[in-house]
Amino acid sequence: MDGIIFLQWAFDAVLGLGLLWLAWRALNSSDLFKAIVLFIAFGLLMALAWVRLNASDVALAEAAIGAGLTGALLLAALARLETMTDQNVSGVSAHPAHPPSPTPAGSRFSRGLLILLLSASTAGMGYAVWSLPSYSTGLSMDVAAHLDSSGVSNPVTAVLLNFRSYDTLLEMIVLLLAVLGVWSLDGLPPQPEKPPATVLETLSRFLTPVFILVAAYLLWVGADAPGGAFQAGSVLGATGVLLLLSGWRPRARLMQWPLRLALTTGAGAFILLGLLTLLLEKQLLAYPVAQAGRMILLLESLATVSIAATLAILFLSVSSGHKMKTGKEEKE
Amino acid sequence: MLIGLLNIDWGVITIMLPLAGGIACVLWPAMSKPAGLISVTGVVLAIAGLGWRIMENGTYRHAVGGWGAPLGIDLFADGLSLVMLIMTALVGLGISFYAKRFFSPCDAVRFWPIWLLLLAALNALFLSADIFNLYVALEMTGLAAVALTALTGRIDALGGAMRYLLATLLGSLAYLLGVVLLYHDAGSVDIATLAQRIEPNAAVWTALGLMSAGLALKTALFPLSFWLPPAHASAPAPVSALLSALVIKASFYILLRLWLELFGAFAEGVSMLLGLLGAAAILWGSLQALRQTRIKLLVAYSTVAQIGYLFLIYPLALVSNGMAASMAAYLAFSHALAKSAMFLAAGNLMQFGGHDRIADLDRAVQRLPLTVAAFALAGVSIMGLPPSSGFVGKWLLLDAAMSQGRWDLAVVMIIGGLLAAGYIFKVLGYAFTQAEVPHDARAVPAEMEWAALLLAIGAILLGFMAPQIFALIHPDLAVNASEAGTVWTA
Amino acid sequence: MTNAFLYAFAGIGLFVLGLHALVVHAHVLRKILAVNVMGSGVFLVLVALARRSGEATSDPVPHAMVITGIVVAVSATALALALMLKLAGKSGEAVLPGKHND
Amino acid sequence: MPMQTLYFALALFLLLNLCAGMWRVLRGPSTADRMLAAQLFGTTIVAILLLLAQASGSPALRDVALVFALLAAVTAVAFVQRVWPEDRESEHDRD
Amino acid sequence: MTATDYAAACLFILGGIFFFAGTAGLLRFPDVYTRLHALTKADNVGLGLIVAGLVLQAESWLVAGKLLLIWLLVLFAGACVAHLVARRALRKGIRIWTE
Repeated sequence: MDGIIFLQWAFDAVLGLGLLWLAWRALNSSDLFKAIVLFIAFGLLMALAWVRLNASDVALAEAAIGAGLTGALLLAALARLETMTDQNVSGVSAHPAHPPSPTPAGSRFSRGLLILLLSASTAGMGYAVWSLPSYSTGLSMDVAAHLDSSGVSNPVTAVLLNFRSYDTLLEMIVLLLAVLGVWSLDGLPPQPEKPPATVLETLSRFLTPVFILVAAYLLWVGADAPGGAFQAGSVLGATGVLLLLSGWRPRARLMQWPLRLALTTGAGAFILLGLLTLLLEKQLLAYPVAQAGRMILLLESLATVSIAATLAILFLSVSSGHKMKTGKEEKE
Repeated sequence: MLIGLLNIDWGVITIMLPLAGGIACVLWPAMSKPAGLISVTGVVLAIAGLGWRIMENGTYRHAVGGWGAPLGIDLFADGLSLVMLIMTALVGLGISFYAKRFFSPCDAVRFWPIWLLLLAALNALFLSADIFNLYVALEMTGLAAVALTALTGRIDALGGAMRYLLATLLGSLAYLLGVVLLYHDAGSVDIATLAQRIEPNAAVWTALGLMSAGLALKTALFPLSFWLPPAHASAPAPVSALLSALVIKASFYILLRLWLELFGAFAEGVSMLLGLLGAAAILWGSLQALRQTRIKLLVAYSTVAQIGYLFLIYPLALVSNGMAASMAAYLAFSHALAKSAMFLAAGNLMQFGGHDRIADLDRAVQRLPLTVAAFALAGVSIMGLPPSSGFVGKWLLLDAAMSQGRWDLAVVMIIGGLLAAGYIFKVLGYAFTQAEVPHDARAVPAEMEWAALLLAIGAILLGFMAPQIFALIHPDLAVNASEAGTVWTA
Repeated sequence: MTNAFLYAFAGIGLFVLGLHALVVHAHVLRKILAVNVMGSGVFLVLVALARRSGEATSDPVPHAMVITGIVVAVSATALALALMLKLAGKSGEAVLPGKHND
Repeated sequence: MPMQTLYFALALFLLLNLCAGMWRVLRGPSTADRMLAAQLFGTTIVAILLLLAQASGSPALRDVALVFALLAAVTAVAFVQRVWPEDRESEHDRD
Repeated sequence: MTATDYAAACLFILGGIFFFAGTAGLLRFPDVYTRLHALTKADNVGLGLIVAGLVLQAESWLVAGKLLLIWLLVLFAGACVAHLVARRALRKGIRIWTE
């Protein structure tokens, strides 16, 4: 038996050190492209860390968002940055572009002071964490007690969509705010893309239905196993990213009110359902126990549509945004 | 019927109405201006209903989802959050009427949905009793504020917004790490449950330090105020007013709430530090404001200074005798009214002259009487001259400082008041003189001038209503409040 | 003795590494990466300490908080990238204008 | 019991394999080399996840592996289409 | 340790060896194209062997089906990406290594 314990400890130790080493190299690498690739690898190892901590839901979310969107977003932003500042940001070069700023004499002292301060706070935080009791159940007892009346059997989905559904409502608004913020910067770029190479065409043509199937599966399985709206929405969003990358652009007419409806449908459903339950049950977002399961599924499916549309539009705006404003907003 | 009106859940409506308004603006961009105004006036009425309900049957508590405190999230409103909500509603109303005429159609379509969601975030933040929920509300406020700051798209606005976004994300993450430590120490994220369970051990001390640092960064307390002037000065006028008057008060409110409920009992050392930084903020902010050549930068540095006054609450041991909540809320309310009036007046002067260089104000007082009057009245409140609310707040602070023998803080406050007078009269002086190079002037709509003036008059009128505000927060301290009133009339 | 504390210390290390990089580097893209690493660090501490509740189940509430946190972090990163690109488009370089802050 | 040990031993071996691949990301002369390494990490992670799913008996890890298998392509396509667009001749990729 | 366990163990070890070969190739080979070749080896054969071993251990056909689906997806995506990278590298003028 101790053989497995040792192997598990070795796995965790290598993973923990790997995370720290990757983060340090990613943040202090001489070249931006290398930094981003190291950061993508860091995201992969984070998913492994969640798996080792029995957090399958979080691992699924990290995988869907980290591998699906963050990597593509950073690469696209770097590419646009390079065309804009036409400096040699990526790739090998004698003098790496944007080396970490050289330390003039004056700031070497302040750099040392900063290191000192940071190591002191690390020690403080480390001691604080170490002094915590080694066994505590937190709120898991309360969740287990009320799980049967929450309408779903997966505790994380029960917390996200029922016990703390107010947090999820505010978080849908945060997603909407991100899109509004990005739109107010650059508007929506209806930039026509060249028809893709045949291989990319077949790749996206074959993968898209599989993505949609997997997203539907994750949404459905979310009620009683790791999965749910965020993971399904992120996978669907990654489908949008893949299609956008392979040159597909939604028709201009689709980009007006249908897109706005898709973006706001998640938050709108939460608000309407919330006010409905306020009238009937006297408490905001208090689902009647009988219909709790159905209501959660309705909320989750609309939230999936909203998250997917938001993530795809965020990628589109960041990756190919330019001065063009959206047509409709300009007219009135 | 009256009783029916009373037990409507006003707290929930103050959050849901602006959310619905924001989504309506996104769905139907053409109607964003009317939808925005209707939502803001609706919020003012809802908060009036909430105030009435609190006056009738004490603090307001609503268990969202019906699960109750440790498991679910509670909405909670007492006197302190009610005054902050009233501040948000009134200042928001004034700024909304100003923004009605300020923005071009294409900017208006972008301003209104983000502003309504920001208003909903502020209301959610002042009503929440759950520290993780406060984190999500803080992120919402931060993202909305950054999106509004970068609305104009000019280089200085983008630079200011970028610096502001990085600072606010850093502040939120420090606060979140504090939440993590508190949750794993006490097993709950609800403030009331935490208050009973935590005792001063290493984890709680570290959480206190992290949360105070994160929230001080978001409130731009002196050494961490590097991001405020570029962001507040380069944003469009109504957005600068929103940022200075409301957004930085949100993180100040959370720090105060945590202090009153959780950390107040055992955190003397840190309160000394916060007081020291507050005093330094007053001096540094005022001196920087004196040196500025542009009105909006001057007003932004004045914000950094006035924030210092708010942080003097901590060292003056007011927490023990219960005056801290009412003093802080009153000072925040008076600063919000005066500062928003100042920024709106600065916006008018910029629209009028095409620039905001103080030296070339060129007889602004003859040509924009209402705006300069608004700036002057707001200046009276910032300086702390009677009968303004600034005076009553600073007088009570001075009284508390002297009664506790803290002469150093008293001296700092007086110097702060003199420096404030310095930079206010500097602007007013130029407003009366003839500038060397006369330049063409564009007309400023009447609504914009009246919005600034009404907010400034509000700052003055608040001085008369001090006893009512104090009674709102501490019904049992009524006698003390009326004594505060008499102090003013004497 | 579960692996909770090992990952918690790794999380704190990530938080401090990110904070150091955020303060030291001038390029905005590096600062955005630093903020992401700090966020991952805080979430790692949150979930790692949740692992202290016995072998089988671990506390679901931190997991829900982290999922909310990850989605908030993605939207903040997207806004930061869009802001950086607009700033770089206007000013020709992706560094914060004005004096290099602290 | 020996099968459990084999699962964890192989998972550890693959993790060490992955860390070894890190060297290519650091030294890789051209951008393509770095992206290749990231591709290999994706596949190695899928293998590790499948082994851990069998070892710890939690079927959810297979869904995580499925998502990784699907999304590995997205990052690579983003690299090919965005960082290496056809028209712009980026001279720095000679090696 | 039944017969299938032994068979599965052999498949795992073989799979591990192929992964090791893939990584070694990635580190040792001189140019992009040869490294690409090594990378895809690790994909389809290394992962294939491990999935085969797991299929032997799988308790239900559904699980076995899911494992095979995952492997096929990795195969498909890996092949397409390898082609795209190679074609784009050639067009970018990265010379093929000739001794």
